[in-house]
Amino acid sequence: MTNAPDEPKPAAGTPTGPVLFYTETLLEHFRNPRNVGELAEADTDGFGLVGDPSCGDQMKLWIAVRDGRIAKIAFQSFGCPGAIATSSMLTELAEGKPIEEARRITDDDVIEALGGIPENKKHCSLLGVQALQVALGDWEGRQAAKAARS
Amino acid sequence: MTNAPDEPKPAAGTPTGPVLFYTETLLEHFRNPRNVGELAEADTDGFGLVGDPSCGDQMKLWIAVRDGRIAKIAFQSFGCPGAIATSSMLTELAEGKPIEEARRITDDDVIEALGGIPENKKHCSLLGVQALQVALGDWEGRQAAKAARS
Amino acid sequence: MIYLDHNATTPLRPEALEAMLPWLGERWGNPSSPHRFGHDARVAVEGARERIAACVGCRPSEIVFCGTGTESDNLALRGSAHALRPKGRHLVTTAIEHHAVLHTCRALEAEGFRVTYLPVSAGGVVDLDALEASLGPETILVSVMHANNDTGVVQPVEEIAALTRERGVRLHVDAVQTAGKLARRPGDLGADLVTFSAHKLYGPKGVGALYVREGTPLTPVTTGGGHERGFRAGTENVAGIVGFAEAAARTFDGLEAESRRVSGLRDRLERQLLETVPRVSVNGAGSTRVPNTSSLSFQGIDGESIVLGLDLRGICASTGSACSTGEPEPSHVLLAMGLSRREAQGSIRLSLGRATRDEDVDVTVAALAETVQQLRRISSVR
Amino acid sequence: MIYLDHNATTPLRPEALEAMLPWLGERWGNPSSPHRFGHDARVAVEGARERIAACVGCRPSEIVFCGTGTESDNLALRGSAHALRPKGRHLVTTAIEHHAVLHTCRALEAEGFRVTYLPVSAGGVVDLDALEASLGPETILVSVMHANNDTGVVQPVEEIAALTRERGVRLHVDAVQTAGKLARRPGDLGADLVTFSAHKLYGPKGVGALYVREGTPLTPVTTGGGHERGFRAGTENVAGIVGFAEAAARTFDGLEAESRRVSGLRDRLERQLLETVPRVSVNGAGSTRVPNTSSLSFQGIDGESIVLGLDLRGICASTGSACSTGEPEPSHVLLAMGLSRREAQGSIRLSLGRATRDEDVDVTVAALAETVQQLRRISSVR
Ligand SMILES: Cc1ncc(COP(=O)(O)O)c(C=O)c1O
Ligand SMILES: Cc1ncc(COP(=O)(O)O)c(C=O)c1O
Repeated sequence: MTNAPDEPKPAAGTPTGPVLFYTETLLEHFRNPRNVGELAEADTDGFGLVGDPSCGDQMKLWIAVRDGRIAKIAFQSFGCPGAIATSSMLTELAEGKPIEEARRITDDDVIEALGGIPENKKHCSLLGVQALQVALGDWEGRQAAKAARS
Repeated sequence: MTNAPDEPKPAAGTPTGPVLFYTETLLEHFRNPRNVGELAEADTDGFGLVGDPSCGDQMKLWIAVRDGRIAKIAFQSFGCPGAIATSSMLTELAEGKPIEEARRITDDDVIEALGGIPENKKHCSLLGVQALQVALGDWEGRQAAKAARS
Repeated sequence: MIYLDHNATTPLRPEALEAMLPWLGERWGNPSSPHRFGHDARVAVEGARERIAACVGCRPSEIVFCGTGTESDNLALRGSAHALRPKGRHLVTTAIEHHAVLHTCRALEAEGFRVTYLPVSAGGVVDLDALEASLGPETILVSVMHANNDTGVVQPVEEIAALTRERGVRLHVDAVQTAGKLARRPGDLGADLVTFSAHKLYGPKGVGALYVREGTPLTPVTTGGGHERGFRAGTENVAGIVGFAEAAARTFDGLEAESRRVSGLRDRLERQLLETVPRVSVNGAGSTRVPNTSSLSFQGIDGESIVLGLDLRGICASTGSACSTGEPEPSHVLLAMGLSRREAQGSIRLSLGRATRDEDVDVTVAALAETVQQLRRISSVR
Repeated sequence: MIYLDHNATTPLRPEALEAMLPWLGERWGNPSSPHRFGHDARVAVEGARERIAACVGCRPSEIVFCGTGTESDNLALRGSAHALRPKGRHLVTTAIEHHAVLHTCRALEAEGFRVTYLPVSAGGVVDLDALEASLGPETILVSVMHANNDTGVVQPVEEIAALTRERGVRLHVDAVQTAGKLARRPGDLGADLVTFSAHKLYGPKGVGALYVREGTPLTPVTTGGGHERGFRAGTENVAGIVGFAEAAARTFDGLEAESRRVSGLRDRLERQLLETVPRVSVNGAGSTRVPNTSSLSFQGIDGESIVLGLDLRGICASTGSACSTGEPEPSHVLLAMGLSRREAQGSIRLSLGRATRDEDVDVTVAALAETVQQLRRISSVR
């Protein structure tokens, strides 16, 4: 019965900082997220599903590729405002980009585009970039499969 | 060198109460103490000197006895306001009283006459009554000595 | 703005501010100073103590002023543990306590104490049988909150008091979330130690109090000039204490009528919400709760996002207890009640107060419905 | 009323009250609440932290807000002792510290720590050789006040810091009586921990601060929601913290000119007094002192009686540190300086402040002369 509740002891001296330093841009993306939804099966050239086990956030991302560029991109996200806004911003950054450029998008690019994100929310921003990488990997796999078939 | 400073550890839970609950009567006796001074050697039938080692207070008290009554009384006091006022009040209570009555004056009588005294000042009020007892003892001794001589 | 975060903090009553102003102005004396100007402040502090004792139902000498509710909890737990160490090293508490209690228990564990964290039912109520079974010859203190800050669920502290009294074990009750909400006088609960926090009952931030039943062994946590009968040293926050008393007196006065009013609003809110929004559940709904609190779980979306959605619509809500760390941890209270991590993550707390009106409830339900719908449209989880 | 008890507490600056009012009124949010209304309060607290850090000369993240100066002292001492216990169990302090330090050392002795209480010279200055000799391999912390509250005598903390740094021993400095009085920035003293109290520098009661140099090991005393970076849990006293910052900023600004003014008044007071009243001595007169403090010993009479005599003439003075117990103990500081019990008992403290004027000094000297004469007339001691 001595089951200690499952939660962390506060390590004295760890900087925590304000809870809520959302930028206007972040709030705008939270309010009006871009590219929300899913792509039709037929439209989808790549798909990624990633989750952050530490906070339970989850993200799904679809891409359609035309002429070596991301022609369409769509996402769904379960998570905190940071997760939603970074996902939305990521799709905006990726849309229309050549594959190689899209591959080079980093978390910092997304954070910078949002004008920053609270320190304790940074881990959420990982999901978008990760999901894109997974989707691009999926696309590559499909390309390879197609090439093998043809 | 590990000489701990000479002071009491605060015992948690000991009631202390307000520092300063002096009654108007006490203040009046502090401002205008009665019977201050000393009696001349010739006038003195009894003398008492007492000190409170815990707070350093000291009191001297002189009495002149006529017809079994305290005809004159005088005091000097080194001490806190409580010590001064209780001494003054004691002399007022004792003046003119028959010896037996004077002997029966208690600390509580003095405190009551002053309308009360802060809890943490009560030990000061002991001095006056004590000094009177000593002075009455001194007077008795002198009487006995006189009786033996005559 | 519609403020539905009264369990985090409450607005200061204007009358309390009024009562504080002289002590922030021309009557600035130190209550321990040996002159009449200081004495004036002493009288104010002792008068406030009497007023609070009257609200709480105890003797003035049983009230110890602290700086926060958290500090009062620390004094109760650390103070008891250190005073009673020779008798035993076992403490009993629950898995749903406030962090002020839980993290203090952790600190005591690091000092060599053993702590039992009792489970709660799905309804959020501590298991009395488990409590009774946990008590041993080594047990020195039981600490159970009166009502939980996240769910509002009221714990059976009177029954617990009967058990602990029988066993000669001391009982601490954190009444931060019930003082000023429940009609029961905290002094009548049968506890030896009871925690209060001024800013949760329309008093100022920076003042708490611990009821210490006469004769309760307690080692001070903060030592110094012997203030508060040696239980809590440090120059008294005179204005804060006076404001606390004014707020408490006014909040306890007319408490029953206000409680009825607020619980009516809370019930209306939950009813409307359950009618309007699909896939939502009310945590602890079947249990006795304080009148003002509603803990809600929405499937498939995140609580922080809901709170921000409401915030952008002018409504202040919370994901649960206001912890300063900003950690993404879901509520330990809801987890202890058996919710999954994702269910717990999809929860928010609405806590109503004196200023809440019918219209606020209607506006909130509409805003919630909108926010939830929007977030579910985005969500990757059904 | 002439108020000469500024070492006990100071009036709140009107500008500080002004700065506090919004946080006692319409901006009552909890800084930890996850909405913009709470965030507003968070910004206020962090802004106040930056202002105080700028006054003190440190980083904002090195300031921990507490409820009193006493609590800050407790955090420094208990927190260091508990964090450094594995390294050793020996602490060094002085015989003239405030009770917040001394009684906490006593409590630590009861926990198994060993404490050295260093003697001071007749002038009230800690003996540096004794300090150096006291440091051993087991020594984990030295705690020395910057200036003494009874005498105003300034301690050589920079020299001490050089010694402790060399030996790798942590240093705590209680700067409650120098912050806002001495031009030296507390952050430049070389200490690892420095205590401040708002109400001693024209801020509100109920707020203190501890400077914790980055990387200083410290175990929290009050645990809970992780506020103040885990060093001091509990909902922040937002208004108090904002008032503290406003008062500190204004008090540190123009400090040198005001210090010169006040020390001029204090010197004038002592000069006049020595000319007017026989058998009086100034304690610590030959030592460096803070500008506002005068500790006076009158032969043959009692300090409390002098203070009451002044009180009845409209002057607020003190017998020494404002301890709440009302105990008749003479100042342990003066005893440590070699005064006899009776000499110490015949002492009072006059502490000047911002509002003190030339006329106040003249009136005070006249009132003192009268009071002393009257009490000596009554006294049984010469
Ligand atoms: C030197 C010193 N340290 C600590 C304190 C305690 O500060 P506070 O009154 O804020 O508890 C005081 C004031 O009483 C003091 O003078
Ligand atoms: C149940 C409970 N206990 C303790 C506390 C802590 O009180 P404070 O905010 O005054 O530190 C709170 C509030 O946060 C609470 O809800």
